Amino acid sequence: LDEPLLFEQSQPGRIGYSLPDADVPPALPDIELLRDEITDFPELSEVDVIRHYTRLSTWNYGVDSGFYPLGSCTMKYNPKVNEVAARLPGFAEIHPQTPEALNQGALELMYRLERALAEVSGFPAICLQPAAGAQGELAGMLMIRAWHEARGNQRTKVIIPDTAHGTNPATSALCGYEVVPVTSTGILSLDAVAAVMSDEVAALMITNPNTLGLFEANIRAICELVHEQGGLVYCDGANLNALMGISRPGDLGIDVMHFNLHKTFSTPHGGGGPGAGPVGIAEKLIPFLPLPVITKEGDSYHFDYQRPQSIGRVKSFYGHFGILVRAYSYILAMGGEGLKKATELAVLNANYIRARLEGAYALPYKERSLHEVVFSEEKLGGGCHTLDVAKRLIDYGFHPPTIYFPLVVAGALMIEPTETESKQMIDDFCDAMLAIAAEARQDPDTLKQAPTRARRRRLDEATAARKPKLRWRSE
Amino acid sequence: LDEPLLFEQSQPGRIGYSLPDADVPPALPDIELLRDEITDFPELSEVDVIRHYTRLSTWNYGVDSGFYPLGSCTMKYNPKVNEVAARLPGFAEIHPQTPEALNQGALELMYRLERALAEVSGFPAICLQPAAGAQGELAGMLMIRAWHEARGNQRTKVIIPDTAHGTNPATSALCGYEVVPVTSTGILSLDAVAAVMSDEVAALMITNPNTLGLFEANIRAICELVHEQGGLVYCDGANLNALMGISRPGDLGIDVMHFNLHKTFSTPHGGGGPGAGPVGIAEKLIPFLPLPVITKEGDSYHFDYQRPQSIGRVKSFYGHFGILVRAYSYILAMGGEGLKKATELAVLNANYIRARLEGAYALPYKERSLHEVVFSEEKLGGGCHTLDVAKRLIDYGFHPPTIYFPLVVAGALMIEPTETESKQMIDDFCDAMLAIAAEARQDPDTLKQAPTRARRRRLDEATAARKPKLRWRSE
Amino acid sequence: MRYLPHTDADIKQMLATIGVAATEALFSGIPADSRLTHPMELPPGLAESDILRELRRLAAKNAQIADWSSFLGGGAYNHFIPAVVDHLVSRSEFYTAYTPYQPEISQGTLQGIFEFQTMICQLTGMDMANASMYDGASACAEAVLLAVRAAKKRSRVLLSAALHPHYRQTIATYCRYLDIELITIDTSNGVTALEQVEPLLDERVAALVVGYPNYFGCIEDLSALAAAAHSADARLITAVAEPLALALYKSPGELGADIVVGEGQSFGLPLSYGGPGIGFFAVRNKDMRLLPGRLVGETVDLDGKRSFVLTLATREQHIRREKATSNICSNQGMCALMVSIYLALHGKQGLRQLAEINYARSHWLREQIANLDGFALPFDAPVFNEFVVSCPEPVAALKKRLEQQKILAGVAIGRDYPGLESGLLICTTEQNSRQQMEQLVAALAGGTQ
Amino acid sequence: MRYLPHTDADIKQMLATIGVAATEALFSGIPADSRLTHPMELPPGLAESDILRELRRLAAKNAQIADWSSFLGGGAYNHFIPAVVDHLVSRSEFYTAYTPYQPEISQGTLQGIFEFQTMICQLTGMDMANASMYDGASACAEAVLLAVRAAKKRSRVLLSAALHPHYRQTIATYCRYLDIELITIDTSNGVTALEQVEPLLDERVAALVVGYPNYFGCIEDLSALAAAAHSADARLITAVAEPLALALYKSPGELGADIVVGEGQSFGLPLSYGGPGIGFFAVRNKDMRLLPGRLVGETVDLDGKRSFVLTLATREQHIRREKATSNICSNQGMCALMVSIYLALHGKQGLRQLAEINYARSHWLREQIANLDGFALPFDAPVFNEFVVSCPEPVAALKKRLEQQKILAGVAIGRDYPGLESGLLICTTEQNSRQQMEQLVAALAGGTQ
Repeated sequence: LDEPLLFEQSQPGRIGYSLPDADVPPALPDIELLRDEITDFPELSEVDVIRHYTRLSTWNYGVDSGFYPLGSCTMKYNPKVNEVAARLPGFAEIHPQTPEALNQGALELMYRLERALAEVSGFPAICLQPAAGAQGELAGMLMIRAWHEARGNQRTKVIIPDTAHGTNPATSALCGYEVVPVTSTGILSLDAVAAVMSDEVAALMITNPNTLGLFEANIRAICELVHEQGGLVYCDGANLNALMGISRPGDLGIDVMHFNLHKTFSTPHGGGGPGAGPVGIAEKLIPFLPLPVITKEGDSYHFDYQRPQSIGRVKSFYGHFGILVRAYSYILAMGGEGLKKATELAVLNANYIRARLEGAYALPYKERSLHEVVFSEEKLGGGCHTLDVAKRLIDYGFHPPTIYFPLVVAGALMIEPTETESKQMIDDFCDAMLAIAAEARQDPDTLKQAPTRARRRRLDEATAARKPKLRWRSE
Repeated sequence: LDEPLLFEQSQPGRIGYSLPDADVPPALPDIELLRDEITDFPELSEVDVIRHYTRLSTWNYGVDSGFYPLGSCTMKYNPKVNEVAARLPGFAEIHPQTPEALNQGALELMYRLERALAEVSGFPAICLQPAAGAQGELAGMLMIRAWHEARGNQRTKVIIPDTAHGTNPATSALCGYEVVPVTSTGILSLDAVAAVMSDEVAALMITNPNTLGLFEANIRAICELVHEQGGLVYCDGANLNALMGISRPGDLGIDVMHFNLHKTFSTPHGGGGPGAGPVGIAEKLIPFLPLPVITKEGDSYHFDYQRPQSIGRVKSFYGHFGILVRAYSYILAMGGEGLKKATELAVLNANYIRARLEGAYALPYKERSLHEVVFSEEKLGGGCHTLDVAKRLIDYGFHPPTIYFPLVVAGALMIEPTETESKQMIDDFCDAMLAIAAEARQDPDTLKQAPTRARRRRLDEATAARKPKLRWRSE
Repeated sequence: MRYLPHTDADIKQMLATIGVAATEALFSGIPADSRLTHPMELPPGLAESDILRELRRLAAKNAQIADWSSFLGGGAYNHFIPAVVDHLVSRSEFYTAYTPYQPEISQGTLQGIFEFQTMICQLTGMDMANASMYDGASACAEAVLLAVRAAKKRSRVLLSAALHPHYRQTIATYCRYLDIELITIDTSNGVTALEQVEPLLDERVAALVVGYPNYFGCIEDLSALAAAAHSADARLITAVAEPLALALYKSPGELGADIVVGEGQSFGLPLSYGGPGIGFFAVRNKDMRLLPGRLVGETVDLDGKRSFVLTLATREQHIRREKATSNICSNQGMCALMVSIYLALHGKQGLRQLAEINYARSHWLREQIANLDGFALPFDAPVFNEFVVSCPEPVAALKKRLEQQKILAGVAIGRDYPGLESGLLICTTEQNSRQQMEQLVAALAGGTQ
Repeated sequence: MRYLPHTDADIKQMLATIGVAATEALFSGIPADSRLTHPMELPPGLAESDILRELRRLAAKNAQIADWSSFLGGGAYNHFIPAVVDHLVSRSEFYTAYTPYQPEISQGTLQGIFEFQTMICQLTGMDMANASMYDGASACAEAVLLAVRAAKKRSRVLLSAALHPHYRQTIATYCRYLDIELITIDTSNGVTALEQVEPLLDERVAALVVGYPNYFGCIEDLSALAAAAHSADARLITAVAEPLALALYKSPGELGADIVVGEGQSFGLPLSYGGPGIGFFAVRNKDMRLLPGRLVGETVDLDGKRSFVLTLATREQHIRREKATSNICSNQGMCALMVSIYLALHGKQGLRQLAEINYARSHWLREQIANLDGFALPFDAPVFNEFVVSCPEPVAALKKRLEQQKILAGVAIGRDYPGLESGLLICTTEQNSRQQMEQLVAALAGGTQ
């Protein structure tokens, strides 16, 4: 049964709200400033709204529905106590324009979270403000550029490996940099970097472990090389879940890294957001931190705005505080040992999947991978492609992995199980993957027709893009 | 995809909890008192539990899923603010053994709720203690018997119409009474009551409006008759939703009535409970109220236990307080006018269904019904029965009505829409009912095979009862 | 009104279809003399924000337990409830459904209850359990009725004085007009006096009812009581008000109980001023058809898929009417779900560990208090997480004194137990930190100096 | 650990399948010199009850708004959030999902966003809107980038001084290294000085950015500003920090804005110390392919059923990399859902009525304060629910004085607006009762006596 749009269910005069009386004499702006009623805006009762969204929710697949091995997204379980924490009135109902002295608990929480992230990452300073990973990248790259500029150094280029997330080049462009691609064969070689490194290069952006799940084993040497030639190194921290308690980016010579709290620190992905993208930085970049910076003096906490070299603000107020609370709650639950254990089990799970599937699916990179494993469509029978495997997995009750990324692998299937999945769940998934590989050979049409057990069959995405219909309009 | 039982998913050593340290020296009872581990008790992680119950929830149909016209159950929308109210720490986290003086807010709420229920029902006194309607009946009938006994009057019988809920005779039996059935032709006639009334009869139990949705128009005369002969009148308040602001049972001569807060006052049905079944009583029964009674002295509230004629307690502590909070929240939202409006619209909805369906379905009682309407299976074609219609409604996305009750109607279909359903929803339902009536004639097998779009097809209920398997056991 | 979806246009059309001019006409079946002629005297409806403001005003006048050091038990226990419980039970497919009369679209509730029944059996050591009752007290009353019904001609029931007073009072109410004779058995050293039970056991006795732990927190010698009851063909009914004890102490089933009832509030239900809680009810196979309440059983659907369904309805009031095993026609569905979630989360190890923490803390505290001048332990029977101390100062005064320090010291048992006026029932759960316990000890000591 | 499901037996079997002896071996790809050689210095993991105790300790040190009379606005607004919003957004199929890459199992999120996009269009009077941005400030910065990109050779952007300071600062950060020249336009009578704008408008100007309402709570004359901007082929970007105003005042689209961005927090998001909020971003059809962020479009599936899908991805970073319209690769999905639920609940009438309450209360309060000795209204441009007053005593001292009475009197604007040191920005929503307002007036008056 389909669910009509809000607008299609609307009835003139139906209401879903209850409002207090104004309790003062009525007043209205001048008539020429007044708008007419909002055309076609919905009119619904409370129960209409409840049923609409309750039904829509059942059309969605989340981590709570089942296994969600979306590579590079670290879809781990989102603990429910974190949700309770973020909703405590002393966190959810505090106004950002309140004087600092009256919200010391919020400042203390952020300060403590910064210290915890610093310990996990090895960076001396952390900025919690960025709204998401991509904004963390922006803040980080702006700091890099500000550092260069402060030294009178007008570099113009950023080196980015071909395995990188698309945000890396996009962010570089936003900072006015030109992108120099570098080819990575599994991991980045020192030679490859040396070949493109020059005094025009402001920074190297690297993801570690990279999007193939491989640790960049040459990272120390690469950092040294870049530093020697006056550049800085940015690390995309999307894959930090593979390193907690094992290796700290800040110890390796990296100058800036963003965190994805919604990946590594279990805050919900929210159907696309909000996340939070704090940045960890090396000592030398501290003067350039976004405004404001949280400081501790004695037992009290403050926002410091007196930072003339700061790159400024990247958003209003102080970051996604509600998300920061959740991440802090997670760190409290896990402790240092728990975080390390999470990393170990995430890597164990990925390697177990690799071991179980590598006979049936082609594995383009043979190195020992960490938290995720990338297969290619190469060995698939019956003319089937990665897309077909993905859609068929839906019929088996699983969310598909990330597909066709990284770009360096043809028809990539990028599987990241995370540590919150049990062996039993992973076995069920591997069994399904093996069954699908067999189906591809024996009955490829089953794959090509998939999914058949979802609310929808495959969509006509081409028409959606060719004739975009981006909003509802009454006929 | 099926969901295994908790026990089938269990893995030795898996945990879903986190507990504080004991923080004191360990201690254990004597070894001979210690139990062994609980055989086959589940062992699961937090995410296992989340997924298990999340999935199970999607196998259920609730009011939030759609129309739920279960007759006699008043499945109205359960407002979400009530859920917030019941969870306020000042309500949810208060201990019943706390001195009264420290929980004055809880007592005040209960006192105010009593006054509101008194105003709605016309009874001077209310007892909030009973856990559900059936327990309210028990408390009410015990008070009736206690009243008779206090007058030295050992009556032995209770008159109950054949349209009554099964709880009425069952409760009478619990009070040591013998049941005298009386036939009701639509509504109860004075003559029918007169024919069985005697000085052996302690009480008449009546439901008003009755389970056919008809107002017992002779109620005043019947009450007078019963009173004249020394009996009392108990009213089953299950159908109070038809009367708010229109007619008050307490004004009609009725001596006792229970409320179902989960019906009339919007508290959730909870998949079967908890409800709450307060009792309203006439002045003369006040000495017999269950213990304790809430009293107000000046601005403070107390529990009065000094009531020698009380029938005693019917449960531990003071009633389903969490449910009482929800009901009070609902009354605050509706106000007097809103409650009356709810009644009017509930009756409008039922009569609208009646008007739309009475051509296609047989209507055994032609009188103007109030909040619900009862059809019979008589006119159904193709050898179809009420059960088939019910199951087919599932395929159309609706919860079936109450079926085969009241017993006086052959193959009854008892439809109670409540006031929280819109005309559009009811039209959709009526369209489905009409389509089903047509299907019964043209394609009866469609009905007999229904449901086909639910998680399960029809169940083998006979085997379930013949070879009861009431728990899981490991093999 | 936001809960009422009808627009004026809707109402007009609906009246037209019905063929009446106004909703007023729909009430024509109600005689004029039965009409309310004035508006109800209730305040006008409030905006949602105002509802919450008013309710917060009331809530603020209550002793929210987190603001206190609370050592209150006595039938309601302050255990921590993991966030998962409320998250899951807030899924409205569960709580806005009713009794699963239509199993094809109610498998969630049904499977949930089947699992609940199973876990209650596992905990109590019994053969089968129902889908739950209102609370421990009424479940206990229904157990008495079952025993009397089962025993036929026997109409005497022995109640331990140490059974929770509310349970005894509720039994008395339920039995008030049923020709059942209730005899109270005194206690000795905090437990049911076996020597009093034995002489009373004869062919008139249907059942003996004892708490486990009992109201004093003490663990009864169920084996001996069961042996005694069985020697007279009477049933032993065991009422468990603090079921966490069952994770540590031998189960009543193992020790010979015939019926095990109790209160499940400890397992994930908020205190909520005492309700809703949940009664559980477990029996031996022999009593299956005498069980009150709902039962869920396993079966298959037309395709042979495992399914669950309400079963054995022929015991119930909607079929049997006055011959039913009880007048109960619901269970505590939402509470049963919460209990199940709580138990599933804690599981085999967690429940045991939690019980051990409760035990260790309460025993540590008990010893500390016993060492205080003037305080004494009147009983030395084993206890779980609550215990009685006798106090050197009047209990009411002591409690008031400690309230000044934001301590709820315990439950005074004198009102229910003449002769034990100096008794204070103190409960310690995992929610009572060592610091709270030390504070209590210091505060108790403070009064004697 | 309860979030980690692996039993020892599982780990052993998995290692065996992989063919290594210990998990340690799985990290063999990490050189020794890159290893952390000591345990992280973090406290041990806490029990869930202890986590909540610690967080409640911190939360208790904050000024929870219900305990105060708060007149704070300035970009974050204290509106009541109906319980329905949190209930629905807590359905974990929504919040534990990610970006709907697999539309077949993500129609819930997708239809929700499509409806969000539509309601943003309706409110702003624009042609199309994206799936949301991080917040109003960054959305505004992205709007500037869009305008510059669209205008090609033009690199000058005029920013109204009355645009929210955080928005101006964020724009400055985003434009820092992009050869964009930002020119601030002064205000006159609380609104952008049109006479300053006009002479600057030439072929170097890509856009003019103004608030609506602006930071002073004033309603800009968008028609005139749009006409001026358009006369030089520049875009008018309108940033809306309090979108409830759009239910009362003419929409920016109607008045000629080319891009409308803003902050949606007012619509059902908790204040949460300023985040997460949600940026909205609406444009005319002509700018469709320049839009940053996610877009959901309608299409059909193989069976011809209406369906929704992420579309026009060729604008985005994962396809276009350094040529993308933005580096953003997510939206504020959960927040967009909350906004949609809030808007659907209030609907056409409710939103208007709510806006009228806000307007009436703030205007009543404004008049009361204006009548106080020493207080004055520096601007008489129309306002919505916040306004600036100039105070007779130093604002910092006044605020501190009122804090003693549990009043948060407003936002001091002097730090951001030299020359307006006596200015206090006071906001009044439906959450400020008449009693609170009277208390504020009395307290303000108290200082001048």
